[in-house]
Amino acid sequence: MSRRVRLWILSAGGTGLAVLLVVACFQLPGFGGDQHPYGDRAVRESLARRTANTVASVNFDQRAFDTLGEMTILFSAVLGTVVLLRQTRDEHRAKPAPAQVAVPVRRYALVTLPVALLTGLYVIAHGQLSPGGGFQGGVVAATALHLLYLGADYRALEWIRPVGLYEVGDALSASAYLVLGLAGVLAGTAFLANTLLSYGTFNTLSSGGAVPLLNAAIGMEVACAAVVLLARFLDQAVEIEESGKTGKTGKSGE
Amino acid sequence: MSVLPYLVAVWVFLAGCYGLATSRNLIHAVGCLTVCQAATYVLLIAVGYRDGATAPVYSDIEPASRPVVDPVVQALALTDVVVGATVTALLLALVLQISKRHGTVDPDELSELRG
Amino acid sequence: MDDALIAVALLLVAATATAAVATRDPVHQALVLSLLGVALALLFTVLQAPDVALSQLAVGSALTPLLLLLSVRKVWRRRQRQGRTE
Amino acid sequence: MDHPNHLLPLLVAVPLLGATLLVAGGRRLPRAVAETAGCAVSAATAGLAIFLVLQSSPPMVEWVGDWVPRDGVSVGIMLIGDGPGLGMAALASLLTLAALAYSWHYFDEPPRRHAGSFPALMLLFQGGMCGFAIAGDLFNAFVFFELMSVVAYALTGHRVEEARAVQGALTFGVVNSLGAYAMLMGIVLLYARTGELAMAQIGRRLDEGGPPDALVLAAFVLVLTGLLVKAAAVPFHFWLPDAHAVAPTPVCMLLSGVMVELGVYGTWRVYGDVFSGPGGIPAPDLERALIVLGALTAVVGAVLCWCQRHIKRLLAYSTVAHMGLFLIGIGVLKPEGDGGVALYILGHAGVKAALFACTGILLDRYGSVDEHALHGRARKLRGVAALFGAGALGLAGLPPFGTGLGKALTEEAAGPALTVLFVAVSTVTAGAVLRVGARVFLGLGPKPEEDPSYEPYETTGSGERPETRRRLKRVPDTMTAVPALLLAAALAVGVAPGFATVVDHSVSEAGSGGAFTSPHWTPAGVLLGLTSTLLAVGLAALAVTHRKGLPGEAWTGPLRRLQSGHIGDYVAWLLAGAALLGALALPGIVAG
Amino acid sequence: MWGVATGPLRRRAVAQNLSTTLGCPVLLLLAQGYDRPSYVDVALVLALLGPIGTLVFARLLAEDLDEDPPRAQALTWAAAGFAAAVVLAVCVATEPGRAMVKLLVTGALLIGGNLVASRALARGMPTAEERHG
Repeated sequence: MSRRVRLWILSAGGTGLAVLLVVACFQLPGFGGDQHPYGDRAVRESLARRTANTVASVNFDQRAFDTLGEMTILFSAVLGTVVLLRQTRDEHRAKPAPAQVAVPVRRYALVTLPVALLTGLYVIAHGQLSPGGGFQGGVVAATALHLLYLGADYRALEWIRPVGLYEVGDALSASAYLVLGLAGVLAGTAFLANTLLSYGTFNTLSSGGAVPLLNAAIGMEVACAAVVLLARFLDQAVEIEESGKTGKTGKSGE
Repeated sequence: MSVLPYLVAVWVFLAGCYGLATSRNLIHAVGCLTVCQAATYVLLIAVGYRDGATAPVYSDIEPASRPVVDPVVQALALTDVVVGATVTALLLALVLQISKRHGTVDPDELSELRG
Repeated sequence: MDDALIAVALLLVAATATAAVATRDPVHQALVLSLLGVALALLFTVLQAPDVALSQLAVGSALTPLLLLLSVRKVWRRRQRQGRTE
Repeated sequence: MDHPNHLLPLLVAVPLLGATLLVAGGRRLPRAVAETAGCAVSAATAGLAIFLVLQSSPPMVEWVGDWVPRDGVSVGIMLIGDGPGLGMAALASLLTLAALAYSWHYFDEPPRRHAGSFPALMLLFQGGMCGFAIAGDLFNAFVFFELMSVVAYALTGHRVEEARAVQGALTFGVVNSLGAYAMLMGIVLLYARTGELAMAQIGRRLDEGGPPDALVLAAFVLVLTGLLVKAAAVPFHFWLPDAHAVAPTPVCMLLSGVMVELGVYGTWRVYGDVFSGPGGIPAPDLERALIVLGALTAVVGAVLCWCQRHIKRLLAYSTVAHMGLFLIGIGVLKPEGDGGVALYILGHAGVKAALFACTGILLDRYGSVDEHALHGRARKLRGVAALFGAGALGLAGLPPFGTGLGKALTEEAAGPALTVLFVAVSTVTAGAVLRVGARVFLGLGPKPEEDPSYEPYETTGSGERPETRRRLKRVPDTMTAVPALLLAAALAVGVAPGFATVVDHSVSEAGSGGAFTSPHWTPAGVLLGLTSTLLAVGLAALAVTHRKGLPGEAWTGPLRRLQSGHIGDYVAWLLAGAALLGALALPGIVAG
Repeated sequence: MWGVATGPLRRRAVAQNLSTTLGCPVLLLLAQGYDRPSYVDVALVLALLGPIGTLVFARLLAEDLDEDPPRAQALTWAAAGFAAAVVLAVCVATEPGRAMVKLLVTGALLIGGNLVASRALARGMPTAEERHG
């Protein structure tokens, strides 16, 4: 339908919803209020299990089933992207020309790469102590790997990260999370129960029972997933060409 | 002040929906979808705030020494941010394929599915 | 003092989000979205949520812009080559 | 097992583990091994689901991670193992198994190293649906809602060489994601007011909080918008025909068979657990909202179903029409109504999946799903013709079929005025399917001539490439056996003696706990079923013989122009629908 | 914020680079203000990823930036100076030890990254001699 009709419907629906939401906002308990029953219970439970970072305890211990769902969404989104961006029959791979990169940028990339990888691992490892965790650390580590693409060129990146290996890594770490959950059922308690391992002493690396293990599994899964995701997008943007088109692949080799 | 965060969240959500509906470029539309997503995070974290409280992370402070913010909302938002990025990547992959098969990314020119 | 900080961060986020929606060109929108990521991280830190700020930074500063720009490059190169072959 | 409720989370964990191992091992596995592994895991989950359904007489409650509530409150996530929930999980598992069996060696060569990707995606889909069906926690339901959607986008866009497939998948993706974010906003509003995430506790806290106010209404509108987008109610239904016209057939079977019904199930559970108390939305409001939306959906679905040439879009619109009927069935808020809808959903899933399977055979045999292009070409496929005809009659609600029994019960509960609507809608939809069957399989009536002037604005079914690598000379037996089995199951739902009473008993026990009526074939029900079937056959005969299109072609034009395939329109309609939902449910709140 | 939303492409890219360079010191001040040393991790990750984000833009928008390379040396140096000042101030405030090391690493990463990124924006990706040759 024409743009004008669409604007009319949009403004009608939008204003109706806006009025409803604004009135609801005024009914909400005031911002910064003191009434958070669920939050206080969660803090008490997390301290009881000696996990310093309450958010990690909620994520990997109290509501671990949610995190299982979120991890599966991540896994299926990456699997979907792999399936959607596969190389169809009418496409061929054109080798990208090596790009020249300014010397200071190359030096900066090579210096920052190890630091970034170290920071990523640090964020994952200290997930249940200081702010951080599997999700954030995984993304930082994956981005660090792609510094090579920014610093050097695409072939250097492809050399150090065989995509197949990361896809298997992604799937295996996802199944590791599930097996850790199933361990609870096999041991007689409930699925994803955190009652098997000892909780260790407060504020140390091994505190919180299964939380660090689940954290590590998620960290590896997110890192591999992000690498596979970027690999697929880079393939599309850099390598896969339409074999149907006659035009040369342009100077913009990466 | 006691209602500003909620109003900002509603405003950002509706702005994102407006951008999504009137977009002339599918990549711009996916960008607006991420703006809508950001609105849900703002509302999520604003609901859990407590005046004069600090983050519920006890690596550098004594437990129960200071009032803390609600950790549950943070856990929900935390996973949602990363998952949202991957879902955006999936939608961008679809946009890539559309541009490959349709030759255009302007929703007005996509004419395949009608009637 | 806290309320003032929160209000400033909120208004910054609102302004950046409106700018992100208003810029029609995807390349410019990618730039504004990376700024929106930093603004959100500031807001979450002010609202005492460092974990969420960390994850928003990790995702919003490097991953999303890279994906957006790679898509724009793929779409733009197709149209540029089409333009040349016609 | 003395306490089977510990097995509830396994319903989700087993398919997910199967999917991850399939992807991990998929690189080396030959294609046959990957697909057998997929079917095996899906069958195991189906067996587990059926075992749990049989145990669900007293509804089970499971707290994941052993977080059993102390003095009434808990931190963990609650899973509900009652009749309807586990019934939907079992239905989802069985249909996934049928779809996997149907798609045996179906697709052209998958990417070299990803033999296991399609079965893995189907297993993830099954895991997501089972998770959503047994979720007792609102945020957990949202997570599995989004998991179902993400896998459905990837599966819908699976044939990336098709220009339509990618556009339909993107439209589906954007609209459902926006619906999911609206639902998340609704959940956050409820969490802010009640401080709880488990549905039962939220309901209890809302009731303690006194009469409903604008916040409860806003939360209701937002959460229901997300669910109704999934259930394809009228202003939100635009994505369904686009997604169905392009998705591979096994995916269509799942989308139409059970995923859309999960939207209706979600609506029923969220209203029943959260908003049904004194603190929630008053009953007359909900009745008005659901019945108005349901009636609108049914009428629009039926009319557009009648004017379609593209068989898959025709079946998609008939699903939209039946969604309208299910919403009305739930909207009357009577235990018999809920029981009838449950039976109707079970019957409809079997019949609709069988019809999609037959359409898939047509597509792969003749490379087209366009009614006019296929005119009289499928005479040789005797078996498929019989299945297609039986499916169409089942859709009309012929007595022995489960759909007939479900429809009769729902009509009884809905009252006379709505019964007329039920009969009319099932007549039109079944008539359309019968018309297609008659023209394609029996070649009845004159060959409809091509009048290019009339519909420049219509997606015809011609020009579709078959999904298998080359046209199938002989239809493999798996592709005919699966629809036959599905139709037999739909028949069993209607005929099996104790089955209907067990379903109705478990629904009313889990739902509003009303009186246990024993559902059976009433003479009125049989009569209504027969009338709608006869009317459908008459309408089809009229359409086949009548040369020039049908009465009412003119005024459906603008209605069809609304289905424009443009994302901006659909988002605008989504916002308008949310505002409409708010307006419909408003009077009670203002008065209350 | 105004720089990113309006104006020619090169000004927006510089503004984006500035946003991370200014954001990190603000985070450090917040960490100091709330008396929570654990917030420094957030600043550390921003110092790490900010310049990488700008490099992404520089790398993928190389062609567009070539036409009119951004000339914003003064602004970049001023921001770098401000960041250095903040880092030093916070270092003075915290007692030496692990926290101090983390702060220094953050400061070094931030300033180094900012300078490299702004040079990449200014001179575009091809190596310096090719530009003059």
